[in-house]
Amino acid sequence: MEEPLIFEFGHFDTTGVDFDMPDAFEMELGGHERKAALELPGLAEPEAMRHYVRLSRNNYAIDAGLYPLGSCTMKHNPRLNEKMARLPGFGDIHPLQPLSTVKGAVELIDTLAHWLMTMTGTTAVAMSPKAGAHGEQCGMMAIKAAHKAAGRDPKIVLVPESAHGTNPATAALLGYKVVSIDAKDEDGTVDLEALKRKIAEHEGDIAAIMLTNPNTCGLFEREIIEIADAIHKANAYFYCDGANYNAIVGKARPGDLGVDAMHINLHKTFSTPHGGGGPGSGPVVLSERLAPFAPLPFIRKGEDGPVLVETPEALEAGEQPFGRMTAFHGQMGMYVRALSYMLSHGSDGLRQASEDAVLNANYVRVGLQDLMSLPFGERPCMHEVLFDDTFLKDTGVTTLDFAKAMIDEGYHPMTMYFPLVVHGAMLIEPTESESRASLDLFVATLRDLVMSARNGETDRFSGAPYFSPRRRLDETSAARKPVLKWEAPAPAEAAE
Amino acid sequence: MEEPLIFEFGHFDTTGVDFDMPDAFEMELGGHERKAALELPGLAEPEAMRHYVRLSRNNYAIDAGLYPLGSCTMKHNPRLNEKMARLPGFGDIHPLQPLSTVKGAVELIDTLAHWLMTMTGTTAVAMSPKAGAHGEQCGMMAIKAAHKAAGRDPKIVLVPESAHGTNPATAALLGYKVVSIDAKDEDGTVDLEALKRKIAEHEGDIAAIMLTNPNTCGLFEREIIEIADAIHKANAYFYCDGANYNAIVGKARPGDLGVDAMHINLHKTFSTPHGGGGPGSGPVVLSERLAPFAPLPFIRKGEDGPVLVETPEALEAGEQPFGRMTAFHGQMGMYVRALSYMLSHGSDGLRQASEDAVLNANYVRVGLQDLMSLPFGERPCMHEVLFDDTFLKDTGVTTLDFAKAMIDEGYHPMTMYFPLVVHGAMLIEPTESESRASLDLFVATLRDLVMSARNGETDRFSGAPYFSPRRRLDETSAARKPVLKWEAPAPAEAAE
Amino acid sequence: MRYLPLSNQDRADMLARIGVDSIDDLFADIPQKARLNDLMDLPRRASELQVERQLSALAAKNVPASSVPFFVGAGAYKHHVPATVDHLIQRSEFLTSYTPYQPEVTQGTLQYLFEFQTQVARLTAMDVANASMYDGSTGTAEAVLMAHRVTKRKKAVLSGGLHPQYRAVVEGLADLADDDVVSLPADPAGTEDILAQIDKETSCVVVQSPNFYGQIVDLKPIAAKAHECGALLIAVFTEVVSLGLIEPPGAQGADIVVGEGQSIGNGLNFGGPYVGLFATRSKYIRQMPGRLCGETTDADGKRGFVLTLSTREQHIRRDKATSNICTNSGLCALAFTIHLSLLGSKGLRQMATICHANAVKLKTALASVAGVEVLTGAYFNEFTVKLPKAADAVVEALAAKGILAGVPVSRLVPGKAELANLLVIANTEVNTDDDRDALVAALKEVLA
Amino acid sequence: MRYLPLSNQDRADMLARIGVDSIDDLFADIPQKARLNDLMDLPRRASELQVERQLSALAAKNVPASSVPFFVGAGAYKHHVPATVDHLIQRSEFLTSYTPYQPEVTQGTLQYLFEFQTQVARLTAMDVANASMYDGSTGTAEAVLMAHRVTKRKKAVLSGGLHPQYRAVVEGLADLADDDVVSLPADPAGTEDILAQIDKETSCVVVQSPNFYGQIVDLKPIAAKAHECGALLIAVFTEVVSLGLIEPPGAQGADIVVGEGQSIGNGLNFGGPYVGLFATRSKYIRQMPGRLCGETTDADGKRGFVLTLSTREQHIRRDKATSNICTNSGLCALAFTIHLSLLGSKGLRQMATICHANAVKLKTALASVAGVEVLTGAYFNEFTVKLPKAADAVVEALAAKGILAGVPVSRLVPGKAELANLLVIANTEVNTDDDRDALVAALKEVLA
Repeated sequence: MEEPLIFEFGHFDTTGVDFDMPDAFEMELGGHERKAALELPGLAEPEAMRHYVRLSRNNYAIDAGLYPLGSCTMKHNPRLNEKMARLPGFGDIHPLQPLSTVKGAVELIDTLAHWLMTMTGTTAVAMSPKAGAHGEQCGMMAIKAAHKAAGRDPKIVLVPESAHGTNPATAALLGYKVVSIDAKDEDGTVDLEALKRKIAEHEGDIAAIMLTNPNTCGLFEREIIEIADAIHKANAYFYCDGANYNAIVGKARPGDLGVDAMHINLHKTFSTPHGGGGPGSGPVVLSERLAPFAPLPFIRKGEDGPVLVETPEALEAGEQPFGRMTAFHGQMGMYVRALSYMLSHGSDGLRQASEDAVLNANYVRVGLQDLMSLPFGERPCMHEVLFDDTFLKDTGVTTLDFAKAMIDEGYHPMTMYFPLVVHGAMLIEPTESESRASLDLFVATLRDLVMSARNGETDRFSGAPYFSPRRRLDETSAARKPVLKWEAPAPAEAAE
Repeated sequence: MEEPLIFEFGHFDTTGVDFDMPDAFEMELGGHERKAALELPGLAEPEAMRHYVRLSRNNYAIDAGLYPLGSCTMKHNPRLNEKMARLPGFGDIHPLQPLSTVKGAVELIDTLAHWLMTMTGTTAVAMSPKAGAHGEQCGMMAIKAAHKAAGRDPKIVLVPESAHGTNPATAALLGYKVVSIDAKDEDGTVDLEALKRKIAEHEGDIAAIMLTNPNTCGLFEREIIEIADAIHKANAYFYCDGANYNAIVGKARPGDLGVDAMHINLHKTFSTPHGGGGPGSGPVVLSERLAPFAPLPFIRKGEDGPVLVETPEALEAGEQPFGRMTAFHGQMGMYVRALSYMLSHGSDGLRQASEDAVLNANYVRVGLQDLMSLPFGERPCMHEVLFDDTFLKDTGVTTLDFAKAMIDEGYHPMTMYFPLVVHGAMLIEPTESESRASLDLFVATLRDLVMSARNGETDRFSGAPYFSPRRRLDETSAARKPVLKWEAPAPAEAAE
Repeated sequence: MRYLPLSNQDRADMLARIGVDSIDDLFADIPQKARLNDLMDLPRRASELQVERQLSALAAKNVPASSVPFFVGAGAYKHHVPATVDHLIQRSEFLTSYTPYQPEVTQGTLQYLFEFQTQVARLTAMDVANASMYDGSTGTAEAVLMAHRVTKRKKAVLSGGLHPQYRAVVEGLADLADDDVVSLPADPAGTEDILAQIDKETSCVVVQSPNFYGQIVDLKPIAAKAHECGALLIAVFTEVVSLGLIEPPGAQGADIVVGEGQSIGNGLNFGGPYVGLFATRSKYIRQMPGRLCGETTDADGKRGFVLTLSTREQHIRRDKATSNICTNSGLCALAFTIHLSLLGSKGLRQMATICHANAVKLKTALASVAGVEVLTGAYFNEFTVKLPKAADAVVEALAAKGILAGVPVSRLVPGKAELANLLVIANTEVNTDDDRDALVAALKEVLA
Repeated sequence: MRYLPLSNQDRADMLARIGVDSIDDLFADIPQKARLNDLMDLPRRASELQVERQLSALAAKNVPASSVPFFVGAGAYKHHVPATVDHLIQRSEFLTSYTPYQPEVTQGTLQYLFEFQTQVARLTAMDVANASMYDGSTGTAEAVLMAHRVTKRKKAVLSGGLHPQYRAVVEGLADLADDDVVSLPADPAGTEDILAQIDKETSCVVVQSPNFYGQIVDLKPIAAKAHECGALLIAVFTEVVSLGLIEPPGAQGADIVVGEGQSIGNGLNFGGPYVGLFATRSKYIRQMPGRLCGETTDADGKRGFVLTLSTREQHIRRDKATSNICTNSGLCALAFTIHLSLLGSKGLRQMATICHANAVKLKTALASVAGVEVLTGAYFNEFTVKLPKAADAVVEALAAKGILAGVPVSRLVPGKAELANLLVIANTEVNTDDDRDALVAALKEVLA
């Protein structure tokens, strides 16, 4: 059965919420009563329940199957975390109620900050960014503020081609010019010599480099320390995109690699749920050089415990926040979940999780490398393995077709056409949450698909998916003439 | 993808629960350490999550679609009830912790009892029965105890043919002989004159009548008061099966109809979830005559509030409990849910719910009566409407086929072949939880199926369902050679 | 009303379609004099907020187990249940599904019941288990009735170590069904001579281990004597976690094993709903009460599961049925199965070891309290102590200090002087050193 | 570790299959000197029970809104959310799904986003809404950047009634992007002359209504002046429930409407996650930040939904994108949509009416307290009072009495003597007569 929109089956004159209405009273709205129409259906609870349960069934989810999205890190979301976030002492407290009544909340944020700094080997952390991209923005704002404080005004940010699109977007948002840096042909990592030349070319005008490490090809930048040194020598900062930090938790500390700022996607590395696209949370760890510029609010160690600093008026010497990223204190609900995850794993478990993630990715790699093509040879990868479309050459099957055919086999497609540095990229990240049996089945399925493509069974691909709630959707017409909300159908023409 | 059993994919040497193990210590088991093998797989949380989420998807549920099971009353299960039952003050209290620490719990049971007695017009209620059939047993035990206390020992229980199977089973369990009473041909209700003859025939030997009202044909016994009078005159008791009480809440009180005992299925009438087959809860309301025999534990009105009476030693004059139905105090978790439902509806809402349930059933009746056959004519029904298979005559389609074909249309089958008083019965109960739009779609679907059957499209029925997680299952071979648990497959024969 | 989708306009339109003038025309069969034409004397509808407040106020009058040092057991136990369990059992497709009579669209329920049956059979070391009973106590009564059917005898012998409320349930049913029950006196010291009670008239002997007082009972000699007399041994347990560490009844000759499964997957809930476990030998399958799920194939040859052997049941056999039961404790069984699927044998053994270790620690600590004597020799997580004062008063005094110390035997078996000072104390993995220290310290004060 | 399915045997077997000797061989690219060869100085793994206890202990140090008379608002509001909402958003298929980039298997998410967009457009009386922003404050900053793109100007005028933290967010971003921001002084009395600030250089004027102090602002003259100057009016709200009762910005000429949606469907959560609402005129669609869901058809001609106009987004346009945002607040938007689908316009209006009625009642009650002056004339559910003492001290004194009375303006705008005694007080449907009586009585004591 097809599920209509609420506007198509709901009553517009009913409500599914009961209220105890007050006696008549004189309103004090100053004549601003709503006159504009407001037509929203009010469903009875059983109607709403059924509608949204049915809708949910059209979704793929990590709870229902392996989600091999490289770089997106779809790992298990423990329900303990959900339970903890719903404790009234966390879920039902107001950001502006007296600080004396939220001491546990501030302590929780401080504890989480301690874990993040210790893991990453950094000095400070800006907790409030609301998502990874927001964290990038925060980190780059701190860098800009630091330059400003030093009387510098560099205009260029270096970004490798393999970077997430948010990196150049963030740099541009802050008025920087984005200069691309070259990758080494053999493995897609940054070419140190080329970088040095670029630095020399723009001497004194480089604000920062934005680098993902492990990079989006699933490889660790072997010359990372040299890169950091070169950048620092140029009076610039090293911004690390932390999207792939989950590969190395407990194995290396970004601070030790020379990173000045790195956002951490709590949903990728620390298991807070993706929720169909958010909410995220993107705390940014900062090196000693950037620490003073962390935005408001931040937590200062006080004699009687942690102190939440909310306004410029409350600053002490040396504190130079560049401003504020958001109202209130950030994504508390996500903090609780992430800390619950960290406490559960502990130092040993976090390290084990990274190891298992890398182990699983390499297990998939060796399971597929004879049939699918590795752009940079059969070297170990980190937590994700990158294939290109060479193996599909002359089959008439594209990366997109191949990925869509996975849906009919019960899998979500892998990340496609990203990173841009290889042709027809397919980036697979199984995460540590998959069992060996699950990986074996996944590998077998992909092998079967490859053989099918080789055997010329193009129908299986070109029309895929066949068995999903919807088949391929017409994105072009959606964009050409956007329909972004439901409109009541025009009344039928009167007869005659 | 097919979902294996946990024994087929789990590791037997791992666990998905972390414990902090104690230091070594000397066990004091007296030499009773387990030596028998215990091989149970321990799944990691992500494995367990995915397994049970996937299993769940093979189930139909009221949250996902209309569930027209006559007599089973699949209505909306409000999530407020679930939330309330999980309050630590209800969900995390022990039945034997000091009564001074569970005063709110006892008060809740007392409040629920007050609602049940007020609604039904009765004097007492035995709260502890664990399900409807258990409630029947409780009611009949009270009746037996009452006869015993009066020095009587009648041997016969009268049960109409349309009764639920539990009625004769319960009577037999307590050593009674079951004597069937005839239904009137025209509407399946009890034939008062036939009943009177039966009473005369077995004078002095009748313990009780067990009657469902509204009956399982969805009709209210019009002569109910006369029936009760006749039974009472014979020194017998009127046990009413309360399975269909949901039709008349707020419209009539069983006590006013002469009922001496009636169990109330909290899941049918008061929305506690069916849970795939339980847990239920079947409190039994009792008339003044039976009240003294209510089993332990019961609540006595005390000067400082309700008192929980748990043992024979605590009885006061006039209290003659026949024993105890279960350890502890009954289905507290269900009590909370039911009371939450009752408080939500209130007296007015409960009455409205009954009216809507009856309205919906009659709406389905008039939507289908021209195409499907009503065994007792086009008279109004109560909360469920009974069809027989006359309309399928000569189509080659059976009641079973017809019901199974509904699955392919997205519906759970209705109750089939029950009650036994009509041929090929189909009993439909939409409940008050369905919207008019939902009923319209359901009626249209059934009309389409009827037309299809008439048009000789027998394949649509004989092989149905085609589109469900499983097609028809071989119940015969399942019963002939029962396989009731998983066994490890025998190791493959060694070569040679 | 938020749960009712019909609008007033709908109602009016539908009445018109049905062809009646008013809703009361549909209730015309109710005798005029019995019709309620007014609202009942009960409150009117309430908002969700109001209901939540009213019920929360009642809940706040109770002391949750998690909020205090907690040693109450005697048939129900406070264990920690992983959050995953409660999340999964609330899935709409499990929570709001009906009994799986239509197996094509209820394989979810059926498959977990099959897993459940396998788990229970393995735990108890029996051949087969059913798909659950209401709880341990009603399961025990059903076991006795089953033994009567199997042996065609009517005399049951109940050990004095059987939970007193289980005993009451069995006695009540037997009494009204005119069966004989020989109940041995309360046996806190574990010295009863039950063998002497078993004779050729005996249908079954019912023995709990670990028993109500915590004592682990050697079932083998009892099984031998029972079998010699043609009777069945019904072995009962109330703490299923014990089966992770102690020898299961199935390995000691029990014919029916029945017990309470609450400890795994289920909360305390003031006594219900719980989940009864019931297992027996293959040869008795057709005499077994309750639902059974069996493996079969569908029309396409795929493996599937169905409720089976329903010819034993009330909806087919009516007054010839093996019992009148027509529900199981489905959702509680699911909670059990999920929790146990996480634990596995390894986790269950670890959990059981901690429970036992905590009991040993507390027993040792209590040795320092003057006048307290531990009566139980071999035990799992629960033991009985004799106090120098009446146990109920001590428990109340400790409750006033915020410690829930156990169950006075007199709560369940009042009026017996020799039992008045006995306290049954339970230990689980939730108890900490602090809990024990608090109990011991407070007990010293109360007894001083 | 309970979340990791690999056994040690699996790990060994898999390393062998991969062809390396040890796991560290797979980490060989990490420079030797930066490798962590030991565990970090952080605690080791912990059981679920332990974690639960540790976090519960922290939670217990906070005072939940539901546990006391509660009048705190100023951008986040305590409303009652039906239990159904939280149940549904925890469905695995919603909670653990990714961004719907593969629309064939994410129609569930896409369809509710389409419903969300329609609801938001109707609430605000605007043409189109996006699929949500992080929250109201970041949405406001994005609105200013969007206005700059539309007008190709760089000067934003911010009303003194704008939430001070929203203002800080806009200023911080503008400062680093070298844009101009003219921020008017705090305006508790609603007397600012914002029209005078709008000129031909102005990109946008940002006005909140009801504003931070609770005052409802007439947006029409501001829209007129802005449009006259070629500037956009950005209308902001922090209490979305107000739109059930007061004239929406879209009907008053706003070009962009942005606000906080937390009040519907979402809890307080100490400030996040929340859900930003963002709506505008059709002509500006392609300048709009954030995700958009649009209707289309699939290969079989069936209606379906997709993320659309992605050419505006960072993953296509990289450094030319409209913003760097690549998530929305999906699950919070779902909570919003479900709650609002239950409310409907009828329920929303009822809820808003109760909020307003409670505000009126409290305002009336406060008239009896000597020295308290209400500054706000036209208001919805929130107003500002001037106390005879410093508001922060009064609030602390009331908190000590178990009443959370509101937000001292000085918490957000410290160091200004004229604001020191101001208190912003919020009212919602959860406030009772008892709450108000308690507040008034306690306030009298504190001020005495």
